[in-house]
Amino acid sequence: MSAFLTSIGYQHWVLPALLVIPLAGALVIWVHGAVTRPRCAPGGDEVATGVAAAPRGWALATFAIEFVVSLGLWWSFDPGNTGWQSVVDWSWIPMWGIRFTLGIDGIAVMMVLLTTLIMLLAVGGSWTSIRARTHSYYALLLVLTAGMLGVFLALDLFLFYVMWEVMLVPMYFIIGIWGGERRIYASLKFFLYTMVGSMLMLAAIVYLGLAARDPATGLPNFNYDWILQHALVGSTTAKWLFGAFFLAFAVKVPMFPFHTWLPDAHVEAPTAGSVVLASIMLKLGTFGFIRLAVPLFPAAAMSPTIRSIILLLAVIGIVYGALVSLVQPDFKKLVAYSSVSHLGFVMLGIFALTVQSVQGALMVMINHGISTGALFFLIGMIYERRHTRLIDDYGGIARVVPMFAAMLTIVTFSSIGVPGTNGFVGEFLVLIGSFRTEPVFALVATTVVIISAAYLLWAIQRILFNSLDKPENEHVPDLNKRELAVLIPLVACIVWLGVYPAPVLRRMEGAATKFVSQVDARRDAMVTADAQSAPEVQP
Amino acid sequence: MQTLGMPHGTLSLFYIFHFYLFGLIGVISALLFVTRKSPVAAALWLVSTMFCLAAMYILLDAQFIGAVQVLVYAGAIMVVFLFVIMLLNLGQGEGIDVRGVGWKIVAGAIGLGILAQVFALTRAKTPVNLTLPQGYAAEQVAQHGAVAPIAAPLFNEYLLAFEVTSILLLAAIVGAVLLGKQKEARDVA
Amino acid sequence: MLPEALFFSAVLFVIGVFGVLIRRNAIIVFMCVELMLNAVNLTFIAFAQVYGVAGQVFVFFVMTVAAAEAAVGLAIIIALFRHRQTVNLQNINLLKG
Amino acid sequence: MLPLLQAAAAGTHPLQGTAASWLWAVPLLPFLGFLINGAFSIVSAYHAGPADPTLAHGDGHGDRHGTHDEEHGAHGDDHHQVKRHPFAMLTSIVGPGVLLLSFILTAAIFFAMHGAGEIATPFIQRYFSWMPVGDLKLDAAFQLDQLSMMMMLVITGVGTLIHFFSVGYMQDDPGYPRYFAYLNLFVFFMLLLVLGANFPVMFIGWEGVGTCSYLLIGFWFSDKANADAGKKAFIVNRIGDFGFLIAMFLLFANLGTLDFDAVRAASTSLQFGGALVTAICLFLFLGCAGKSAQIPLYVWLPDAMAGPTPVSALIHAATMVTAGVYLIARTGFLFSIAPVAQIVVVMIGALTAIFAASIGLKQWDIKKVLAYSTVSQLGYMFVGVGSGAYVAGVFHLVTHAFFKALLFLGSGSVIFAMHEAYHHTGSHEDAQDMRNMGGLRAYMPWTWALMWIATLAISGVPPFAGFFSKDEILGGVFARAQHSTIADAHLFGISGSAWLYFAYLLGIVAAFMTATYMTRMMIYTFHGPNRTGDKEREHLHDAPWIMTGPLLVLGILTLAGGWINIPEFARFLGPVGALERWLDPVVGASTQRVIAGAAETSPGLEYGLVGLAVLIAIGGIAYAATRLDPKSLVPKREAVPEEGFEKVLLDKYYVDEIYDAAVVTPVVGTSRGLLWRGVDAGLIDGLAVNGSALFARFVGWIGSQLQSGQLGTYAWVLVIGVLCVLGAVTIR
Repeated sequence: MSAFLTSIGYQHWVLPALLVIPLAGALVIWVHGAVTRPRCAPGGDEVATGVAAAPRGWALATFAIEFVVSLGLWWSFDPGNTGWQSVVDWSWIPMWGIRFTLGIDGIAVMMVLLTTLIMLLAVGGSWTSIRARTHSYYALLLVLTAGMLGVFLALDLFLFYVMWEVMLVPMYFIIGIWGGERRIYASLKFFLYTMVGSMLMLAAIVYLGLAARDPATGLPNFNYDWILQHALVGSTTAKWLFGAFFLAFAVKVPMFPFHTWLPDAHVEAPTAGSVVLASIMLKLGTFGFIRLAVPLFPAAAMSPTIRSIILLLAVIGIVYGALVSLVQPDFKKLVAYSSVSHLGFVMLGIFALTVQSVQGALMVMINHGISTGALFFLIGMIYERRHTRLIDDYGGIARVVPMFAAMLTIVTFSSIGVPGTNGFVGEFLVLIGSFRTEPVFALVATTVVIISAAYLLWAIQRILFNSLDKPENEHVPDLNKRELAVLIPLVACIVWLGVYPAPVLRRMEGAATKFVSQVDARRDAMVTADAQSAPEVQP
Repeated sequence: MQTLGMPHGTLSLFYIFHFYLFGLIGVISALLFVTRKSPVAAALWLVSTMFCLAAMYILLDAQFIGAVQVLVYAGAIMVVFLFVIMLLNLGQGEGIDVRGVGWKIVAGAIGLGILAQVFALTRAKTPVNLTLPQGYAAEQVAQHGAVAPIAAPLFNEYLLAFEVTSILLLAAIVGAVLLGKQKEARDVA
Repeated sequence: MLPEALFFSAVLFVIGVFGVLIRRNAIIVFMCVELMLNAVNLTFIAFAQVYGVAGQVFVFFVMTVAAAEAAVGLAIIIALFRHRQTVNLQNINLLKG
Repeated sequence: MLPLLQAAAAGTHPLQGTAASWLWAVPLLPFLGFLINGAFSIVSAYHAGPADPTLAHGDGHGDRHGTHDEEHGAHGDDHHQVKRHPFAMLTSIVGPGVLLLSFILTAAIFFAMHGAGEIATPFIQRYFSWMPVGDLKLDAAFQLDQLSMMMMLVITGVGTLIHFFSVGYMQDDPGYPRYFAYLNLFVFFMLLLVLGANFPVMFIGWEGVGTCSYLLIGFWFSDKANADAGKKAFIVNRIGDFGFLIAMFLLFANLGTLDFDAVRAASTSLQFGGALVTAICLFLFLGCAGKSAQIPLYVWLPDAMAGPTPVSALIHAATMVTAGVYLIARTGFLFSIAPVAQIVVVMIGALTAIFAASIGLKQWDIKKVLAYSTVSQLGYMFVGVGSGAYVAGVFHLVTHAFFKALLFLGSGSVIFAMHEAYHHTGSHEDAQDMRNMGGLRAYMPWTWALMWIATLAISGVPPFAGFFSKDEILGGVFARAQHSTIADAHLFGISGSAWLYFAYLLGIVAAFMTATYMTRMMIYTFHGPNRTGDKEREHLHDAPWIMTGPLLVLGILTLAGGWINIPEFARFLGPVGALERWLDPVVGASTQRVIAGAAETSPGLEYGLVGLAVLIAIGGIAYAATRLDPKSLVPKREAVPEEGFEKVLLDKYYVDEIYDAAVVTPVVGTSRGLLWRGVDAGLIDGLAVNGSALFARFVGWIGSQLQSGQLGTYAWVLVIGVLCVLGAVTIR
């Protein structure tokens, strides 16, 4: 396989191709829509009239190509090499020293594969549930993909920021146009929350780019590696800059107490929107911590006070999210709050800073993408049938929809973290790793294994089990083949990653170990440098 | 109308006298302009100020601009103003047109304040290395006439701006006609 | 003659400001603005004598713009008058937020 | 054959190349059964929905109702269906078949092991690397030693019998393949639990069996009580799992490994009685208390009786609930250096034994009696393994698996018969309430005889299996109270010796109660006049042979099970202490460490203790037989409610209610009122988020008020602004 990939020069074109393919697909769909759309009938049922066939078909094809192309990374990626791979480095805006640099490490590979898989399935999840303005919808979905992949791939901080914003806008429209009743409030909240953080991040990126300016030409330089080595800032400045990054990423994660946009956004977004939001966009926050915030400012991030505060917030988020999930009447909101809890594990893992906890955090990121994505798909499917998300409107439907019940049960077990499913691997690694450095926090976080079982089992009991006492639930049709095709890959991943996660762990190991050792080493180096009062570089 | 090669301190008394004369008349006319209740009277006093300014331009070696000032401002623009005043029959002025004494005092105080600050600011030194030799402008006029010195940059360096200005004027004409006609158009509709 | 010209320019400008502040008739306020423009023109001309003819070119442009402005402004005033039967600024508050 | 990760390492082991190299197939066979039965279940139930579900809303799918919407009765086992599942025949072959194969393989491995002579080290097979992260190297590896061998025999052996019983018991249920899928999956996880070579692999099994238990308790999920019971079991078990996890974290953080073998080797570096090892053991015991239903986490087990009765027999009596005992025996090398933890285990076990036994005295539901009896017997086992008498505890585990499975299956037969009877007459009486039974001996002689054997065994009457094992536990505790490392330790200032004597006393009293409530159950069920009803009586009869056959086998095992570990004083029965010698490589060292080289109790004292135990058992039976009068009992619907302490016992000391009021309600209330409505909606969203939006709007409102529309005003503001700016520049 890898010989074949080498023979077609895969390494050299794959990353730009991953960005170009969805954009090209979006362009095709948009042009097609502009040319063929009937102008006079907006808001009609485009699935019934057949208008939706072209855009969703195009989108499916594009995402399928994208997925197949990205799949090569699984083999072409060399786990033994801890540097950047498949790098492309093109000049972009030379007068500001901005370059178009893409590259991957083990973490990015997994995130890219997760993204392409989830997006492919998201088309299946939107197949009949999106019935209006389908051309715009699928085009936006494709642009969103390009933005998210761009964030994972970018090795230039400015490019990172641009991609960060690129993905924000389509999501805003997806929630705002195809969302539920309170979609405007939700989309605005989502947008403003994220913007507040990202504006500060832009300022910090510009500062860093200037601080790392090339001594020969005087041009700013936004290259990640370059900044990592050359943007030496004083400890106070570093704390402010870290704060800016922290806010941007903490909102995205979302960490307690910046999480309240999430339940609203999840509840109001259409199914695919919720899936993308939960599976991928939340990961961008934690990915930002691993890629930027912590490695760039190890001394600030790992200073005892800041670290304790972040760990505390993470653990509060873990417990708080779980407890609040317990009492949600709306299943989508329940899952949204459970995301707060799960992402708290990721933060705990990153900041506990052991190889196990970081690897665990990465696994939780992947697992949460799969399990919560599947949960949102399932909610969307049952919502399509019954038009309600309230848990109390269901009851006993396992007998009517056995396949749905089986799927929901498996996914729930994964989300609870039953061993043998992927959920366990991530949680276990995070906790066992954190326990070495932060036993108290890990101890508190571990209590969530109890609460998570309580809220999810209670919820699925009220949906699937108990007596079938509502007449409107008696004629709900079971999952169809398309829906099964969406869910089965996810369930397969759930079992695979639970039983045999070693291939994934091995691919991420280099990056995770590098992260830990680098941060550890540079934390100490910076502390010593600070003690010698290193001259501060003024931008 | 500076004598060639004459240093600043040696300007003719005639010249200085006229400069101050027109300046004073301009200021007095302006004061009268802002205090007249009748719009027509005010407009006429403004015309007077414009003329004085034109004269000062000429004294400052900008003969062409002085001429244009008379033609465009004192002539065209002010005539339009007067025309509008008369068209709208505003000649008598309205009772509440001018604000009360209190307002005037405060406004005067503000005006004096700004004046004082402007004077304070103009103490700054002008950059000497950019300064042209004394009487250079007059020399230019003497050598190339009143129009050529200004025409050269206008049609070379500032050609684009010049052309844009022409479009601006066209737009203004169209805009003015449209605005003026609007009422009738709406009535018809 | 630079200081003298600047002095007169400043005085005229301030008189224009004074007029804008105390008058309520739209046309007169408009004329006050014209006066301020002229005051600035004087400055340009005065500096043109010292720094080169570009100042005069500026004045030329200012005049053109002023002419255009006068045409449109007066047209607006006429339209306004037709609509409201007054040019008193106190009675006109279309810009109220 | 699966590729082995470290074939070379295992190459020197005496079991290499024998039947033991097929070890992986033992759990995999039931898993295969799970896949096949699961496929049967899902394929037959699944009808693809419409391609566009949005439009399908409200469509009638009435044709599906005939097969899937049958009502289940309000309680327990219900057999109203006569229409069998289309795959019932295949399931009946696959379900028990894989178990039988698994058992045969296990037996082969046992003989291979038996023939290999003395095996000092466990036989470890590593299949693939599971979680290789940094210095944490977790392999998917199985470990075969004498302890896991014995557990495998119990699991596959008793499991096979119960599978066969289930064929008769569940055949008419519409969820028949689903039932067998769950049951096979359970056996798979249970085998994983006992075979795992490291803590996390064991934990997979540990939670896996909990998951299957959840699914099987809630098998008839249409009834809220059943679904509730399943959920409760899972959540309470999770509290225990929390302890297990923390124990693993502590081990890894301090010893750097989680393999049993490596931990055993590294445990020598731990300080004897130190805080660390005590904490590890206590957290492990929390896990055990959850899984094995000990105080304070026993509450789920009685509710778990909501599942089908064979499930109660397999999971909630014979195998899963003994996992805690197994874990302590497995980690005896840790417990034996933490005497304080051992005292805690013993005391919790003893208290559970007597507490549950007292509740069992007043239950009317036949399965509830057995459930509390199980909790109580598990308490005994913990007294055993807790006091370092690992062999005794495990011995009781085995015998208990036999006689308790027999009791449950016997009660299953009774319920089955009662149900059929009520079904024939269309009556809706409670088929599990003993007040509706009575005199069944005449109608179900086989069941009656076999259940009496089990009753005598559990009561501790010689020569039945329970007598030997229970006696060994009590004797072991008494001996260790006299002299052992535990006796020298202190908890709350009281010496371990005193604690152990107290535990012995509790054990004796609980033994008396056990004999009493078991006899009560037998008398009310099988003796006296019949209270089922005149019409129903005609339909009462023994269960078919597919169900009674397993009972018979279990009866034999109950009768003879004690022979596997014959005590010194009964040497005339055969070779002494076979089990003890068998398990010696696993637990011998730990046992020796606890008893600290002390001599056995003197023969005179031992005879005295045995005599006392027998006396207590017979006394209990006699007490119940003489004091209870089945003739005065009336059927459930005519019964008067109990009062006073009897009611407290019947209502299980109100522990569920107390937990509800002390834990569940406050947590849910706080979450809803304080966290969600208060912090989330009120503080963060209301004050911070929407508050800042309101503030921005307020500022905007002020700004808009400045927009008077008066040009004059604007001019003034502008000029004053200019004045200020110029002023600022000037002053500078």
